[in-house]
This record gives sequence, structure tokens and C-alpha cells, in this order.
Amino acid sequence: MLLTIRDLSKSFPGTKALDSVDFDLAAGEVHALLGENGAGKSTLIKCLTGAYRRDEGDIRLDGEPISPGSTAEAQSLGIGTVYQEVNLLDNLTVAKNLTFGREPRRFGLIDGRAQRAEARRMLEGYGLDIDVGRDLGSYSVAIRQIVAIARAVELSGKILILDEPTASLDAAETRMLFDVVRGLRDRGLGIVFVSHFLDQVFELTDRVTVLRNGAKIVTEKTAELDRVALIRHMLGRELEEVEAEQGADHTRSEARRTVVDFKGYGRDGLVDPFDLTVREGEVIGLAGLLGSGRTETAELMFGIRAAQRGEAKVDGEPVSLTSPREAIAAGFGFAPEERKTDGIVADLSVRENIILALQARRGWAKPVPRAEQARLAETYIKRLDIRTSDAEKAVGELSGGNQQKVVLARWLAMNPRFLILDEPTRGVDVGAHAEILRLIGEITEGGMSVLVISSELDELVAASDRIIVVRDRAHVAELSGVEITSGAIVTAIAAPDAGKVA
Amino acid sequence: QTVGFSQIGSESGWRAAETTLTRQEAEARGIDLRFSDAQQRQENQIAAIRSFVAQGVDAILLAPVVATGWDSVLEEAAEADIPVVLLDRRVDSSEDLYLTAVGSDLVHEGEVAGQWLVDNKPEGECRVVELQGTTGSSPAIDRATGFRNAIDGAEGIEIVRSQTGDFTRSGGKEVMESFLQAESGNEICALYAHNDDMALGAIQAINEAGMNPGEDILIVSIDAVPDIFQAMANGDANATVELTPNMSGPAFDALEAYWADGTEPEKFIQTESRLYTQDDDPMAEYEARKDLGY
Amino acid sequence: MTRALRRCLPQILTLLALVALVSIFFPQFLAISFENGRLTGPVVDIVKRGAPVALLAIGMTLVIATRGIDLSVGTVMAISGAVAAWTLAAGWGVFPAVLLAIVAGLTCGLWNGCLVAYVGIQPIVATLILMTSGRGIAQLITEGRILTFSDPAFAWIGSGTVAGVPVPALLWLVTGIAVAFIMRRTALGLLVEAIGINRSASTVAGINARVLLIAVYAASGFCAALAGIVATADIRGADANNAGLWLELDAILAVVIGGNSLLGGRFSVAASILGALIIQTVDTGILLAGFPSEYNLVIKAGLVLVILLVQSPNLSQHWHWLRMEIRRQREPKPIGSRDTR
Amino acid sequence: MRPNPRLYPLLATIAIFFTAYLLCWLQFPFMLSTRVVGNLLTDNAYLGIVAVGMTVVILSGGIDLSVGSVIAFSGVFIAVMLRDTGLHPIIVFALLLVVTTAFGAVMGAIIHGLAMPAFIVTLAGMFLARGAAYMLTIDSVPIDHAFFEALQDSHWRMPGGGRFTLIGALMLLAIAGGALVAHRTRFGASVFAIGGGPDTARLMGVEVGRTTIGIYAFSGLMAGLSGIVFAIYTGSGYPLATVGTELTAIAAVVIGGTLLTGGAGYVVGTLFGVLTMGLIQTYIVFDGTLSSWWTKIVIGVLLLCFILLQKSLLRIATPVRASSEG
Ligand SMILES: Nc1ncnc2c1ncn2[C@@H]1O[C@H](COP(=O)(O)OP(=O)(O)OP(=O)(O)O)[C@@H](O)[C@H]1O
Ligand SMILES: Nc1ncnc2c1ncn2[C@@H]1O[C@H](COP(=O)(O)OP(=O)(O)OP(=O)(O)O)[C@@H](O)[C@H]1O
Ligand SMILES: [Mg+2]
Ligand SMILES: [Mg+2]
Repeated sequence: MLLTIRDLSKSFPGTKALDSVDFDLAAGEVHALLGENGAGKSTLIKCLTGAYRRDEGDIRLDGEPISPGSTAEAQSLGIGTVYQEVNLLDNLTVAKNLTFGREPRRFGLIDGRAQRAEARRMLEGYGLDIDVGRDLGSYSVAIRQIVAIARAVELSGKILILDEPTASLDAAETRMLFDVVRGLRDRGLGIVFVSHFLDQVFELTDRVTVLRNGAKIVTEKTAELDRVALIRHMLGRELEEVEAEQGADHTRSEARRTVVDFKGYGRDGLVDPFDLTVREGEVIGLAGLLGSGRTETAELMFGIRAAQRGEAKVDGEPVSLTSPREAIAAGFGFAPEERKTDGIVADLSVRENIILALQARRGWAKPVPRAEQARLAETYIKRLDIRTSDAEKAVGELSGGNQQKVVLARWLAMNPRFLILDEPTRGVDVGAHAEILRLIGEITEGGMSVLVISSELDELVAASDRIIVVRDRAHVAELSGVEITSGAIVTAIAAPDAGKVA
Repeated sequence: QTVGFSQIGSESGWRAAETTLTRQEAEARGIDLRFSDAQQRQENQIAAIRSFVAQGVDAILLAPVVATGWDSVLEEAAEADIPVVLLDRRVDSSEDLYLTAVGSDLVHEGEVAGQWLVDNKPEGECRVVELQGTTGSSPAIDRATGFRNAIDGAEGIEIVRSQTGDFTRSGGKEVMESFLQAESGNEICALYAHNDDMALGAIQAINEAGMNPGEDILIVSIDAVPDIFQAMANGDANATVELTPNMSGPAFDALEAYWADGTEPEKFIQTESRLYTQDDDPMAEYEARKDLGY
Repeated sequence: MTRALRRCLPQILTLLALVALVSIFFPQFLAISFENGRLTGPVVDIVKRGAPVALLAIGMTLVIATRGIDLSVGTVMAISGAVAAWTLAAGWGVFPAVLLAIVAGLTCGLWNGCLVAYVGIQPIVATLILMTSGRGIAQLITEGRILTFSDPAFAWIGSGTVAGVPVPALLWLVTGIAVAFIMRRTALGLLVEAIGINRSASTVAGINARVLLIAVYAASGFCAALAGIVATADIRGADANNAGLWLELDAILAVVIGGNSLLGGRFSVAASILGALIIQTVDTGILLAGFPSEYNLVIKAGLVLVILLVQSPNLSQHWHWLRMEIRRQREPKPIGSRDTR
Repeated sequence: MRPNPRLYPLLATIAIFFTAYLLCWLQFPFMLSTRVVGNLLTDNAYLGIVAVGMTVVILSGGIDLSVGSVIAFSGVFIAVMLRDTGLHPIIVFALLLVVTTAFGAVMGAIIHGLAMPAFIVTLAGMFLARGAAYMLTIDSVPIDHAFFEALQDSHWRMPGGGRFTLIGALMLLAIAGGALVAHRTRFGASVFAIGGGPDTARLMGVEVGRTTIGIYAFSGLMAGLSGIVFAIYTGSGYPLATVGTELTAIAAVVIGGTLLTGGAGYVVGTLFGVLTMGLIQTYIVFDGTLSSWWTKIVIGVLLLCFILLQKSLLRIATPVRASSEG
């Protein structure tokens, strides 16, 4: 065994995140680490790399006990890690991020030219054509993610750990990543792979370890498991599959009342002017490649960026949408893509996060009564199955997927007329994933209109009444009714000049 | 003629009066005064003098914030043949480097104040509390020394507490309050304050403690700002030693003589450290001073 | 209530420890007597003397909760004091004086708030500008001298008493309670904390961060104006040069001793006020103990460091960890680990 | 290829400085003499040096309020040591640098070890250093030493009568050295990383503790060096010297285009920030008509103008969001 972990335990105040976990990693295998949101996957990884001090337990690398006191030490042991949501340092250039800690030096000073060359070399094979001399922060999440992966791969002499690396990647990039991972496996590295995409797990991994509530449930060969069994291990129960093949009734939308109407809406350099009509109770999907301008479209509609041209009408009345406040007043809601920077308020409790937008709308003078707050928090913790010890826990201490659910809860509590969800299922586990899709169906039954941005085409197909395809900052196609199939979307994204890479 | 004036700052009413008087004097004599406020910083003063030298002024007035550290910049002025007159405080550089210094003797001021107390103290033991100026500033050091010189020989005078009140009214008041707590007020016989502002603050503290400043506790301080005369007229303060803010008058006199025929003045022109008491018609003194910009 | 008490417990304990320490050097420290209609004694002095810093700390707490800082409060004290004295000297009476002083403070706060919220200048720099130039404005009003007045009604604010209690002490008590009440009985506290922790997320959630930011700086200006009025009334004169000099640092210190994070977020006004009292106890204690003045700074620095060290959450973590380690050493090895050699 | 947007604040600062200098020159033709230029370097040497340390601290997202007091302490330390012991100045300098560096390191250790905000720890450090200076002496102490006078006098006379002094040169060296440390060493990279986010930096393998200690030690070292320069400049030690210099230094760093939130900036920018502050001072002295209070107001207003100009230049240069350019 390359790596053996025995009896690893770790507690946070109020939570036992890991409870005597055993884990083995062989050289030349890809080992999936699975579990619900909050099961303890990220914590296990952080204990392994020295980011957290473990309470108890024994870790051996090549039979030698190790106890990395810092991540730097783990790196020097040959453990490369992509942490969940940590996309390196935005304020440094791509090159500096990639070579950080191992900068090429001449006469003791960092050699910038060699550094950039080295960075370009590291990025080869990821199909990324970017200027490595630019700040990482100026690139999209996806690119940052790939850079983080490239860095971790370079650092991994023996072990590569990937904590939800594919959450913000699309299909092409995921395929590329898999090729890289397989190459490393063949070179004898041990790879830990965390993901909520079960398809990817079945496609890539050799073995699976499932955690539930901080305890190890099972370790099996991937080939010997089927999907249903795996989900049962993770959830501890059967999952009623709600994502029926044709979830939404694609035919009903035309007849409905128009709620919001955008005409020639756009901003130079951001999104080309587009028309969009949102009808009552309708789910609109926004499909496109990474960086195609979907988030920008949403931000424009919600007033985070002001539109330069075009007008928006709500119920036929023109409205100005130059700030989120105005958008909220018009009955909009928006769960943003980057939950850490734009979504959660980390130090506030789950309860406070859930009622935050509600409170902002009511104004400061009319506080939401405490009982009402508690009721809302209870409701949504239960409804979205948010894993938290209680409603007063700080949101920053929740696991990634649970934070996502809190942001969703905030907007559901507002009961908006038009809800924009940017990657709502990113990082949430299978159970919650299904729950969110079911919720979308449920709220649209009640008349709410939803716009969903997602990189998962299956999800879009399952949920949407209509799909807008975005390419190069322009809305290029609209599919509705029976046209909505994965194939049609892919074609629309690629056409007409399929040769040009986005 | 152009004269550069590097003033310390505007940290007190006395300082403001000195600035006002210097401006008035310059105007009366038809001198073009370049004024620079250093905001209590020596480095700003040095920079200002360098700038004056670079501009080629005809003379420089310097009210130094501290005694040391002027050698090299004064040398620069000397090299450029620009006479420098020191106002109000002296420096420890060689005397060749400046034309003259106008000012009072700070130690002497302390001595005058101390002597007054020696002469006027009540019978028997006299426990004195002292309000010091800003720790480390030369007036604080010298006025403390002078006072001690004067009371050294005298029987029965003892300084029981001494603390800094930072030359400010609120500092004087706050520290006096704690003195009154710590020394149970009626055992204090006199207060010596390094400047009038602190004494004025202390007078309020004594009043508020239900005692009678000027009688229960004798009060002697230095500077002779207008407000202390008012306090004296009310019988709240007993004596003050004058530090005249008109330093520039003698300075311009010396400069004009020097420009005219190169007369070298004496190296130190000492202004009088006159003692004022309640007998000196304080109201008239107040009226005379109240418009000088204090 | 109990939660608020638990939040302030470290500060209360620190204060008690300090009182004990000062009492060693000055045994009559806790003595309080009632003379000519007013309470007197070192403790009374502390609650009175601590008024300016306590008032400043109230406003500063809010500013710091939004992840800002207000370096200009000392200067604003000088400005509003100068305005009050000027108004009194012009013979307009007490109410206009107080009113104009407060208006001056609010204006300064609005100015800071606009620089931070609209122009987007970083709080330290934005308020540094007013800190340097504001004293000039105050001096412009007083023309560099100490502008004195003899209005007994105004002086009462500084040295009067109500039922024996000094007015400045009442002032911070009332202001503190009012601000805490407003913050906690309305949603303001929550919204302020939210923009302090994550401004961009708060904006997306529909909070009007700009208006709130301006409001907290205005509140800080208001508190500074009150402090300036107290300081001016106390010495019956506006000392534009020295009023509030370096008090901004004491105020910030008070907020931090109160356990509030400089990185914004959760805040407690009561704890900040306790912090101000702790600082004043240190200051008064040094005076009462009668050390030579050149030791003042070192003693203060030392005490402050000790207080912060003791209150540091990390230290308690270290303690916890140390205790666990020691216990683990004593306990027999768990069965799983055979490899002792 | 367009320059990295990160360069814009620096470019803006430099542009504004030269424009301002031009304006001053139009009003006072004498401003362009080598004397004024020499003075600008000499008079701001101590500020420039201490600002280098401050830049590194601010780049890491911290702040160091103790530097003004440390400079004062250094002057007093040197003066008292030279007066009371027979040690050669060089040895005294070395001792001093060890003391101030250790002082900084201890502050860094407290900041990291106890997770206390830098603002507060260095505020206590500020009280402590000045208190220590008082305890050495409350008097101002002149420095009389042949070697010292030689240091004071060493300069190169530029054409036009201006002096390019040793301490001016020392400042430029410090800037160059600081730039190398910040931008071309692994330590510097770690500083930027911590400024970008301590948690992320830790996960990337930065030894946050060691780096934090290093950062404040460096600032202490620079403050000590600045203290030496200040002692040479004034030829004395004075415990009340350089009150408030930390704020001037911070302002200079910020004008120089470094973000107070950390993680972005250039040491060279700080040089221009310092020179800008010096230019404001020089302008006011040249003008010579401002009263004490107007001096303060004008300094504030000019500061504001610089910052506003910088902001608006940046706004013009960069589109809505860095990420939104095509
Ligand atoms: N810093 C922390 N403080 C307190 N509790 C924490 C902290 N980090 C994690 N936890 C708790 O530990 C448990 C495990 O969290 P962890 O992040 O390991 O989950 P995960 O399996 O990675 O979930 P996800 O799939 O959502 O990323 C959760 O209940 C979480 O609330
Ligand atoms: N492959 C790429 N090459 C260069 N720049 C890219 C690439 N992908 C994204 N970007 C840049 O990143 C910016 C933001 O991309 P972002 O991913 O937020 O867009 P998006 O359309 O909202 O996609 P998604 O929501 O799927 O992430 C884009 O404006 C683009 O300039
Ligand atoms: Mg996780
Ligand atoms: Mg996006």
C-alpha cells in the first residue's frame, strides 16, 4: 500500500467530522472518496495534508508514519492537492501560482522568464491558451480550476488528491482532466478523487470508499458496485429517482402569461443585446461553454452590472434594473455561481443567512421576528436537508454543498417571481441534487419562473421548458418543446463555426 | 528683504501668539516673511531650512523644536551666507553657525517660579505637586530643573508628586484630579505647572473638588498667557512667569543691524522672565494681551 | 441577556483584575464618598474621564464592524469642540452650540462615509485625510488659540452631575444603551455585520451597503461630536490643537480589547465600552500609582499586551491543546498502537 | 500586448508625480534646480527607507504602526550608546539593527502565534518602543563622533550646487533592495501570497508563520536602518522624534499604488509615493504664505487630490471588471 490511514478522527466544536476512518490507497489506482455533503471528505483530505491537525490516528506513506504539520511539508512528501473551492491566489499571475514555492532562480533571485516558460510547459496538455503573465483572478473559475490541477499534478510525486475538481468544468475539460489522471495512474501514482458526479466515478476510478457522517461505510472495487448500491451506501437509504427522463412538460409554455420581458438588453463587451421573454411558471435553461457569457447574462438581468441598452418590462411595465435592490424589488432572485464571494456571509449563522435577503427587502426598521426567523430556518434546513448541528452554526463552517443549499434557501424564502439560479447544483450530493431539481419543479408549479444556468446538459434537459444557447457573449439559439435534447444543445453550441475554439 | 521663518507648529496659544507677532513685526518692517509650519517635527524644519537655502532667502528665523541635531543644516545655511536667528529655544550647535539666539532662559524661568514659592509659602511643611510639560521636551526638562534649583535650599518644601500633563488644559485637569485623589487634597500646599494652560485646567479640577485654588493650594506657573491673568484677577492663580511671545522684535533688530553694516550681535539675547502676581493689576495685563493671538 | 453577559465576560474579568492590581498600588482605589452633592473617588473619576474614549468607541465599533476604521475621530472631536466654543463665544446660547457641534460631527462622518462608500477609498486613507486636515479646520475656527467660554450650562455637560453621577458618564451610558438598542432591536446590527463580513454577497442579497456605510461613519462622527462636546465642556474651552489628540488609537484599542474583530463582522457595543473603561483604568491607575511619567508608555504598552494576550482566542486554544496533550501522555496508549519502539 | 492591469496604479502614480512637479516648476522655476532635487532625496531618505518596510508589511495585508517610535528609539539608542560607551558607530549600528529586527520579529511572532490583528500588536509596539526611548533618556542627546560627521558630510555635489548625499543614496539602495526582496525572492512571493489570502496561502504551502515573522522583522530592520539615517540626518537622538511617521509612511505607500488590503503593489511605487509627499512639503515651503492651520488643510486636500486622480485614471484605464475584457 502506498498510503494507509488508520483510526483517523477529527472533531470540530459541536461536530465529529471524522470518526475512526480507515483508508488505503494503492500505487497506480484511482480511488474515489464519496459521501454526502458534510460526510467528511474534505476534512479527511485536509488532515492528510496537514491543513488540519488530526485528533487521533495513524497515517503511513510507504509504510513510514508521517504527520505533516503543514501543507508545505505534505508537498515535499510528494502529495499534490487540489482543495475544494480553493482556486489558488487571484492576485498572483498564473505563472507565479503554478511555480509557487519552486520558482526557478538565478543568483538566488527568481527568474521571471524561466518562470513563465516553466508555467507554459506545465499547462501543455490542458488545451489552455492563456497569458501566464496575467493575474489568475482575471480568468474564469474553470481556468483557475485547471491551473490548480496543473499545479497539483506537478507537485504530486506519489499522490494526487482532487477534491471536486470537476465541479466547475464542462465535458471537454473533464475529459482532458481524465486523460491526465489516467496518465499519472499509469505512471504509478495513487490518486484520490472526490466528486458528486457518479458517472465520472464509474468512468474513472478503480476503487470507491464511501463516508457517511464521518464514518467509513465501505471500500469496494468500482466495477463490483452498481449505482443504486453506491447511492444506498452514501445516503443510507434508497433514493426515489425524481429525474424521470422527461421531467418537464416541454409543451406547455406558450400559452402562459409573460412575467418579465427583456428587449435588446445588453452591455458592450459583456453580452450582446438579446431578447428574452419569461413566462409564468416556466423554467428556462441557459446553456453554453465556460466563458460564453451565461453568468454575465444573469448578472445583467439582476442589476449587478448595469445594462447599457435595451429595456426590461415586468408585467408590461418598464423597470430599471441597475442594482440588485431594484431587481429584488421587481421580484427577482439570484443565487450566484461563486458562493464563497457572492453568496454566503461566512460568519453569520445559517438562520441569519437564510433571512438576509428577506430582511434587506423589509428594510432595517422592520426586523423579521425571531420566531419567524427560526421557523424559516427550520423549514429550509429540513426541506433542503442542510447538514448542520443547529441553525446557529456559522455558515462558513458548513461543508461546501451545504453552503450552496443555504444560498438557495435564502432565495426560496424570498418567494420571488423570477428566480435566477447560476449553477445551483454545483458541489451538492446526489440526494440534494435530486431534491433541488424536484424543488424547481415544485416552485414552478406555484407560478414562479426560473432561469437555470448549468453546465450539466442532462440537468438542463430534464428541468427546462426552453433552452437558450449562449456562445461568445451572444444568445445564438433557442430550443423549446421537443427540440430539447442533449444532442441538439451540443450542436447549437458548436455550430456554425465549429472549427473555432472558444 | 526676504526672511524664512521655520516655526515649530501651532501646538499652543503661546505659539500662535509668537507667530502672529512675528508676522506683524515683519509687516511693520516691510520684510517679506516666508512662513513654514513644521507640525512639531524636526525633520520638517530641516527640510524647510534646506528649502529656504535653496530659494536663497536673506535670513532665516528658526524656532527649533529640539536643541540637538542642527549642525549640518546650519552649516549649509552658513555656506550659503544666510544668517540664522534662533527664536525662543536654543540649540547645542557651535555658536559660529548662527547669528544669535533670542529667547528666555528656561531654567531661569523655573528658578523665578521656585523662588516665588520659597518667598510666599505658608508656614511649615509645604507639599508641592508638579505638572510637567510633555515628557522629553526641553521646556519640561529645564523648567523642572530650575524649580528644583530654587527650592533646593529652602526648608520644608517638598515635591510629592509630579506627572506629565502634556502642556494641555485637559491634561492638567486630569492629572490634577488624580493628584487630589492620591494626596487627599488638603495636604497639598502648592501647585507648580510648567505652563499656564495646565495650571488653568488644574484650577478647574481644584474648584470642582470643592476647594479654593489660590488659597487652599497656591498656584504658580509659567508663560503669562491672557487667561491666567483672568484667573489671577479672580484670585484663582497666584503667580506666573512671563515668557514673551515677541521674540521676533529683537531678532529683526539684530538682523537689520547685521544687514546694514555687518554688526555681529551678542550670541544670546535674553528676554526678560518677569514675574507677575495678583498685585500686578492682572485685569489690565489681560486686556493688553488678549488680542495678540494667544 | 445572559448571552450578552457571556460575551462580555472576558472584559469584565479583565476589569476586575485591573481594579485589584491598581488597588495593590493604591489601596483607597475603590473608596467612594458623597461630597457636596456629587460622588467622588477614583472610580468615579474613571467613569467620567473615560467618557470621550467610551463615546468614540461606540461609533468606532460600528465602523469596525463594517470592516472599516475611522482615524479621524480625534480630529472630529476638535472640530465639533471648536464649533461649540465658537457658537458660545458668539453668544448664541447652549442649544445652538450643542446642535451645531453635532451637525459638524455628522458632516465629517458623512464626508468620510462618502469617500469610503462612493469614491471607494480605503477607510484608513479616507479618514487619514480628515485626520490631518481636520485639525487645521478646527484651528481655523479657533484661530489657533484656546477658545474659552464661561457658559455654566454648557460647562455642566463636562463637569456637572445628576444625582451625584457625573454627566459625561451618563452621556456614554445613555448613548451606549441607545446605540445597542437600535442595533439589536432593529435589523441594523445584522445588516451592518453582513456588509462587514462579505460586502459583495450582501449587495447581491439586496442590502444597500452604501447607505449603511455612510450611516455608520455618520454615527461615528456623531459620537465623536459628543466626545468633543464633553472634552470642550470639561475644560471650558476649545483646544483645537490638543483636543482628542491620538484618542482615535485609544478608541480602536478599546474596540479590540472589547473582543471585536478588526476584520469586521460580529460586534458588541457593551464590550467596547468596557474596553474603554479598561483603558481608562490603566491610565488613571498609572497616575494614581505615582510612577515617573517616562514610564507611563511602557507600563501602558505592557498592560495592554498582557490583556490582549490573555483574551486571545488562540491562546485558549493552545491551552486546550496543551491540556489534551498532557492528558494523553498520562493515559495508557490505546490498544491500536502497538509500535511503541 | 497590453501591460498587465496591475501596473496601472504604479503608472498613474508616476504620471501624477511628474505632472505635479511640472506644475510646481511652472509656478516656481527654481523647483527644477539640483538643489531641490537633492533635498527631496535627502530630506525624505528616512521616510523612504521605512516606507520600504511598510510596503512589504502592507503587501502582506498587515500594518506596522510601530515604525515611527522605532526610529525615535534608534536615534536615542545610538546617541546614548555613543555617549556612554566607547563603541565604534559601526558596532552600535549593528547592535541596533539586531535589536530592531528582533523587535519586529517578536511582533510578527505574536501576530501569527496568537492570531491577533497587526494593527493592535504594532500599536502596543509603538507605545513600547517610544516608552523604551524615554527610559533611555528623556533628553535630546547630541551625537559627537568624527565618524558620524564624516557620514553626515559625505555627498556628491551635483552640477548646480545640489547635494546627492549618502543617505539619499542609501534610500535609493533600500528601494532597490526592497524591490528585489518583494518581487524577486521566494520570501517576497510568500508575502504576496499571504496578502492574497492567508488561508489559501497556507494551503498552497506557504509557511505563514515563518513568513509573518520575517515580514515584521524586515520592517523592524528597515525602521532601524531608517533610524540610523535619521540619526545621521539630525545628528542627535530625541525620544519625541518622528511622532506620526507611521501614518505618513502608510500614506506614501498607498499613494504609491499599493493596496492596503494586501497582495498588490510595487516597491518602486512607494518611492514615488514618498517623493510625492516630499513634493507637497516642498511646495508648501516654497509658497510660504500658508498659516499653520492652512498648511494642515492644504496637505490633506492635496493628498485627496492625488488619490482621486489616481482613482479616476484607474477607472478610465480598466473596464468594468478585470474579468470582463474580451
Ligand atoms: N472549520 C470547521 N469548523 C467547524 N466545523 C467544520 C469545519 N470544517 C468542516 N466542518 C464540519 O465538518 C463536517 C465535514 O465537512 P467536510 O467539509 O469534510 O464535508 P465534505 O464531505 O467535504 O462535504 P462536501 O461534499 O459538501 O464538500 C461538516 O459537518 C462540517 O460542518
Ligand atoms: N477558455 C477560455 N479562454 C480564455 N478566457 C476564458 C475562457 N473561459 C472563460 N474565459 C474568461 O473568463 C470570463 C468569465 O467566464 P465565466 O466562466 O464566468 O463565463 P460564463 O459564461 O458565465 O460561464 P460559466 O457560468 O459556465 O462559468 C469570460 O468573460 C472569459 O473572458
Ligand atoms: Mg468538501
Ligand atoms: Mg459562470
